[in-house]
Amino acid sequence: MSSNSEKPDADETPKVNVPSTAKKSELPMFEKSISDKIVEKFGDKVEVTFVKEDRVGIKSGKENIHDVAEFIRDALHYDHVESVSGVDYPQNKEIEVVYHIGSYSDSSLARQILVLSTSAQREENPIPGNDATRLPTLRDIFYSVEFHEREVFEMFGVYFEGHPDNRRLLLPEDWADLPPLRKDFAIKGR
Amino acid sequence: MVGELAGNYSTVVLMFGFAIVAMAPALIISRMISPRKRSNPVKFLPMECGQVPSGEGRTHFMMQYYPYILMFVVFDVMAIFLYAWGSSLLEIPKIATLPMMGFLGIMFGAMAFALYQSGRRRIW
Amino acid sequence: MTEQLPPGLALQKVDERIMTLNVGPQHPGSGHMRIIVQIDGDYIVACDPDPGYVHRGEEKMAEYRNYITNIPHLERPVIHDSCNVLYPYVLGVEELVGIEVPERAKYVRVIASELNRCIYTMYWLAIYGIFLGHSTMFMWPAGDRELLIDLMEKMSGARVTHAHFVPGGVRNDLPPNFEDVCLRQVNYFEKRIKEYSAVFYDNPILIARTKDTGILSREDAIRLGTTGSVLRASGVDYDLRKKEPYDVYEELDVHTNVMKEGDSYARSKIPWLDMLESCNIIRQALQKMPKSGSVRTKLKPNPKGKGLNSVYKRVESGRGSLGCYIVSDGKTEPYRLKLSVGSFRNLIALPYLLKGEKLGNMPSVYWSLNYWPVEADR
Amino acid sequence: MADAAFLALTVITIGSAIAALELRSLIYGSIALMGTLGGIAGFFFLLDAPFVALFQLAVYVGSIAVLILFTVMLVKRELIFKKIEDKRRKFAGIGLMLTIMVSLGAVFIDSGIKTMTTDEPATNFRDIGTDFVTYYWPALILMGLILAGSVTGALVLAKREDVENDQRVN
Amino acid sequence: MTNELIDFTLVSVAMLAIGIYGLAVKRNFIRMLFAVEIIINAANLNLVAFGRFLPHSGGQTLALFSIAIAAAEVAVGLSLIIVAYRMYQNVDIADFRSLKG
Amino acid sequence: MSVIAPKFKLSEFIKSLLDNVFWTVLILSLIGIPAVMMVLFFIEMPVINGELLTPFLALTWIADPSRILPIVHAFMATDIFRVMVFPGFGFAALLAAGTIFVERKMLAKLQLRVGPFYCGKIEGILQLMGDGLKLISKEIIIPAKADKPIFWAAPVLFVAAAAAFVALIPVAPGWVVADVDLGLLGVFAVIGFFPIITILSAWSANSKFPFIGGIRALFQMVSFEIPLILSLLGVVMLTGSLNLSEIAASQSNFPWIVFLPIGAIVFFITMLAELERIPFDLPEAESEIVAGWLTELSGMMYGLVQLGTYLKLYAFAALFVVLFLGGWNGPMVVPPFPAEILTEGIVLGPVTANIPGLPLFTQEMLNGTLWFVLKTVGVIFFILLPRGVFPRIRIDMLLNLGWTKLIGLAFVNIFIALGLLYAGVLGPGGLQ
Amino acid sequence: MGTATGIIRALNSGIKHIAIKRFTLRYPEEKLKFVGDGYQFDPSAGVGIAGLKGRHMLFHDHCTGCQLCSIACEGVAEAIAMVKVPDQQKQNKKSIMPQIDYGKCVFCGLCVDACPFYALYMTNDYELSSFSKEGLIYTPAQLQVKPYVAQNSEIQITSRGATHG
Repeated sequence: MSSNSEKPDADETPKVNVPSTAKKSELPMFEKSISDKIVEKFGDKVEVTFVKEDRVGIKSGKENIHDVAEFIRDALHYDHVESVSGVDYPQNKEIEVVYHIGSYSDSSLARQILVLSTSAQREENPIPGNDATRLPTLRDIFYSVEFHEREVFEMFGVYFEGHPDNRRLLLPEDWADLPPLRKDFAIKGR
Repeated sequence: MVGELAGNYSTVVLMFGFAIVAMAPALIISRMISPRKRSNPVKFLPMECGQVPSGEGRTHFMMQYYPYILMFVVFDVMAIFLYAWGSSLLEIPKIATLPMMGFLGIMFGAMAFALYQSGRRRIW
Repeated sequence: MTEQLPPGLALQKVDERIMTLNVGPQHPGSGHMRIIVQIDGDYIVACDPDPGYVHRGEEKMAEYRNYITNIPHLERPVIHDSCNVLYPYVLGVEELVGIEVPERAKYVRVIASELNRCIYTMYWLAIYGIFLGHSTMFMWPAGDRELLIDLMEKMSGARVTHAHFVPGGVRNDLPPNFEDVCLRQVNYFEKRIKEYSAVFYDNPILIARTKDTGILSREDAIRLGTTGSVLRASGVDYDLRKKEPYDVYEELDVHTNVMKEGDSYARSKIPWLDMLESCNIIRQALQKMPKSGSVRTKLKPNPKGKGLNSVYKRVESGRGSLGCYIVSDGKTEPYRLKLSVGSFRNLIALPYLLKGEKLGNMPSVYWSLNYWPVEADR
Repeated sequence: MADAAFLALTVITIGSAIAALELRSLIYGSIALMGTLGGIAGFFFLLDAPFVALFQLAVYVGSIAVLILFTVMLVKRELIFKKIEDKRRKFAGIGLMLTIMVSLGAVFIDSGIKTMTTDEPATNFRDIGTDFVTYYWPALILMGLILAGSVTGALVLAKREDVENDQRVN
Repeated sequence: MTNELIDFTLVSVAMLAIGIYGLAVKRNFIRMLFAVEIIINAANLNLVAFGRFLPHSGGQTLALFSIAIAAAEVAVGLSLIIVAYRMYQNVDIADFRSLKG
Repeated sequence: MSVIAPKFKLSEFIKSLLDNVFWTVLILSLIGIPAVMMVLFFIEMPVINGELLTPFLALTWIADPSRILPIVHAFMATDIFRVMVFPGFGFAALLAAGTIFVERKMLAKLQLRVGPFYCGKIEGILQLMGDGLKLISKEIIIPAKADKPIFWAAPVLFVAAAAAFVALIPVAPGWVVADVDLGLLGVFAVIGFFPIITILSAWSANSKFPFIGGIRALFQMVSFEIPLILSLLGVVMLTGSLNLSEIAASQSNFPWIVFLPIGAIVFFITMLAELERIPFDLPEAESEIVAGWLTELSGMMYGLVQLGTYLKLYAFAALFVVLFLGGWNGPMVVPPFPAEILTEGIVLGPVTANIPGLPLFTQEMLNGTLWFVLKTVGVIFFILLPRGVFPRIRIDMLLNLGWTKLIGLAFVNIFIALGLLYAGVLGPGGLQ
Repeated sequence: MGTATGIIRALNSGIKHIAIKRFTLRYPEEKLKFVGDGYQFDPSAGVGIAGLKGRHMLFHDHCTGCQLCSIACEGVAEAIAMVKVPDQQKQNKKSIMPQIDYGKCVFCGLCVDACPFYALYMTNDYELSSFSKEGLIYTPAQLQVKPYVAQNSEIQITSRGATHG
């Protein structure tokens, strides 16, 4: 039922897309320069996952994440973290923590989001706060991660070393189950 | 005859007493006809926004504005002293206003100091 | 202001002068959250926000539903801003699935989004009024909001939970004669909210009460990562509609309202100015909108994302930047979905602002943060 | 009627004076003290001195009692209900009280004021105001100085001195 | 009964005795303040009673002054209680021995 | 109607009414009349005008206004009537109830909504009665650790103190419960009780929010008492009297608000604060402290406090009228009673109707009451209006306002009055 | 002075609003008028037709029992169950039709979008309250009935303010 009506849309797409394609050809230059600066500084320690329009993805090991974040703040003028998300990869035995870093003070970076990701070791039977699922906190670099890291801690069990207030935020105080956003925490009935 | 003026004021007391006599039955009737279910002890806890009450309900408290009460005690006296003067103002000579102005001047000084002190919130 | 901030609530020594008050969750001045406030006399010594009373795991639920059936669920956190809360998700899915949106649908989305922003802000304003003891300011916005709810109902068929945006456009075309009705009601709405200034925004008592309370400086606003009206009230000119225009915002003339003071009066005035600006945007969009054309690109019944891919889209909602981070692993369900909401990002400023503030300022500072507990809990 | 009022007031005043000193709770003691003060105001009414009576009500009951009540509430709850006294001291005090009551009472009953009555009209309250600013004006100025000194002294006394240590907990 | 000075005087004597009893026995600072108030009131009662029976307005005037001074005294006294309570966390007069200024 | 009583039949309804009447009459005549007779046998009846008052005589008097009127007049002259009905409790409670209704409807109109609508068919006029019934039938919950005697007594004492305040208000010439020389000072003595009752009620609940609210109420009432007292001194200086009736009567030419507008404004503001009305309703600031000192009060206890609050509102508005707006003074608008109606009754064709009720009140009294009520309602309107347009202010702003601005203005008012008096504009030999 | 003018302006605005028409819709007596007959969907064009998303209406002669609506509802509310119906329709071989539990339905309308046979629409009827949970479950026979609605009140913008009449 869908094959017929997709055609007019396919005709429309180039017309709508003209401005954005024009941008696409020039803008990744800017993002490329950002990623180049990081690669230049850290070399093999970081890995550029993607460079898209307005988005630059950087992956770093947990040893260097602190230095990378400091470099991002001081040299690249990113100044706040919009979101800290954990992503659980049970096959790889790791939990990826993704920081979306933006900038208010530098107007040329207003559209940019730097996606800084790192990963922590995943344990099958997590004891939140007392197992190897640990990462260094970025709170002393970006103050705005405070509540976000608390949320990641309770939802994934990633303990942030150096975070001064590693308590639960959203979940009840007597939550005794698995951290709920891990993949092995199954919703009842599904 | 001593005590004759008191009769006028007795009606105020009468009104006070009448209100008590008329209003106390409202509470008693309400207590009689309203349901009284003692099923849940949580019902009789003080209001604490849905949490189990923590700590004492009556702590010693709210010291920042304590100077205002101290000031009230003193300046209430002043204000009613002024009434003793103001109500007889039509009968006394004009020159007799001067002592009252002196009194007021002293009290203004005290009030200025007290307001300055009570305005310094950090020390209370 | 750059000294070390208190880490949450870490009272080393509890004096016996200090009283702990639980403000919320069953409190007329807290919403669905608890603020543990410690007061010394009339001054707040420390404050610890405790959200999570309405946490329902939207992010977890989203991992079990496909890209279409997620739509009615994801708008639940902010039902009166439901178009805006769906917006980044829909944009993200469009990028993941790779479809384009017709021009007319983009305009319809912008109109719906602006109407919804006004609806949300009116609700927010009503609660702000009642928090300050101004019952008229509760009733007027709650009533005038009805004008826009009526428009949204004509447009989408539901009064609050519209479920109107879908990947590829919007669900249905505008009803006939909608443009005229919309223009008339929006004009009247603008006239009405201008009248609020007499009893509310220019009211000397309100100004005396909220000026110079809870001041958030420009540096702190940036450092704490606040967003939306809180950020703009502190003097940072940052509006995603202007800075990172999505859909057709770059063709419209959007003015960003910025105030320098950063106190709770400025934080409460910015949303009101934004509503006036929204009226302008709606009028422009109604004028520039193509009069006919498709509003929805047809999509396969169960769209799939392309491979292991992630996308982060953000829009300017009623409470500030609202980002949606979608990780797809090529299935019909998102592998991970994260909403980065303005409320949650602004909450971090609350302990910072309330420390040393008077207890009487607590509701005004709290609600001026444009905080919606349900959205923050998700 | 006036006699009945006198008897009732006597009972209220003396009873609540005893209660003010003897009740276990300080709050109830303050309430009883208010009863005493009100009873004295009632005596003033009976003595045709309504100005003094209302002054007593407005100042004593309206403000001094409030201040006392407030201060009592500032004190810890255990202390409000705490009773610190000595049995022997108490009996000695009761003996002292009875001695004073009996001896002074006997002196007064024996003295000439026993038969003192009057039928003259009561003093008009306006005379008091006139007295204040004419005959007693130095006393009025002195009164002002006393009040000013007391409010100053009370404020200086009551303010906290441990501000730096206590106010900023963090 | 009310037309006789002696009755008011006797009430005043009784209150004076109660006040002295309170001062002698009680060791609670606030209670002692109560006792002082009772004594002051006894004096006021006498002032007004004598002013009424020897018809003279001076009795009432002096009673007004007396009440005003009592107000001043209470303000200072309660401040003292506050200070003492802050220092010793108690209102027992026996604990105030080391109050040397 | 069909939902409420699905099987309604008019004939059955009438029949049931007739049944009730029949049984009532039967039981009364069989039991009531012998009982009354037995009681009358033992009771000595009074002798009035030389006649022994028998039940039969009493019945005939009801039909004869010329004989019943003196008794009604005599009853109306007693203190009991004044306390219970006219200038006292009943009148004030009626006005207070009217105030509650007007407040709700006016606020609703201002806020573009309907207000009470369904209860009582006509614009929800019976809503107050419904609320009262609801409150009286609700459970009274007392917190477990509360200080019960004080907790129970506080609402009743609150109403009683408000009633004592009402007792001092003159309504019409000669119509006042307590006509005392020092009425104004009595007012100050009475309003000194409210903070005590409030703080005791708040303390006794043993809960945090009432305690904070009670202390706020204490600070607020106590701080605004001094500007209140000082702002009225100007009127007292000009009239030389503390008697409220005399003050009201002294304004036959000009109300004092003409000469002392600053005092009137200060008094109005302090009045709002003493009444805990918006913008000064800090003791009940619901967004900070749940309902202030009313938090733990439930059911009829809350109802009594509300009654006391509105009685207090009426009393303060009436005090404003008496002191600044001329009390009962106003042009004579009530027509004089035609003498022939009093003596001969109204002749309507063949029927002659006697109206015995008319001469109960004099023309002056009715006129005075009319003006008094009109002015009071006007003042109440302005007391209620700020609730619709102002937010609540903060406690430190409130204390600052009271202790600096209002006291300063009150002293300005005193010096204006002094200047007017010594310049000879007012006072003996002046305008008034 | 600004304070005084501000206060007077606020009071003036308050008094002025006493004369403005009230906005309230007196609900049981007056009911809002909606656009069209309710939310419908045109599968060939792929877009919906604007209207209120109220109670559903099922056309028995179009329904084929394909369960697409039920599948669409699974991720949302699980309100639709397919039940057997007694009447035999030519196009409906299995004789199953949707039965909707309005205790669960969120009125999102995704089921209408899913129906490719013009069989399921939504109507303007939104007054579905019932005393029992069973009363909220609408069988295919009940869904077939076109509801009677009397909705005629509209927002009127007059010189004395907006009102619902």
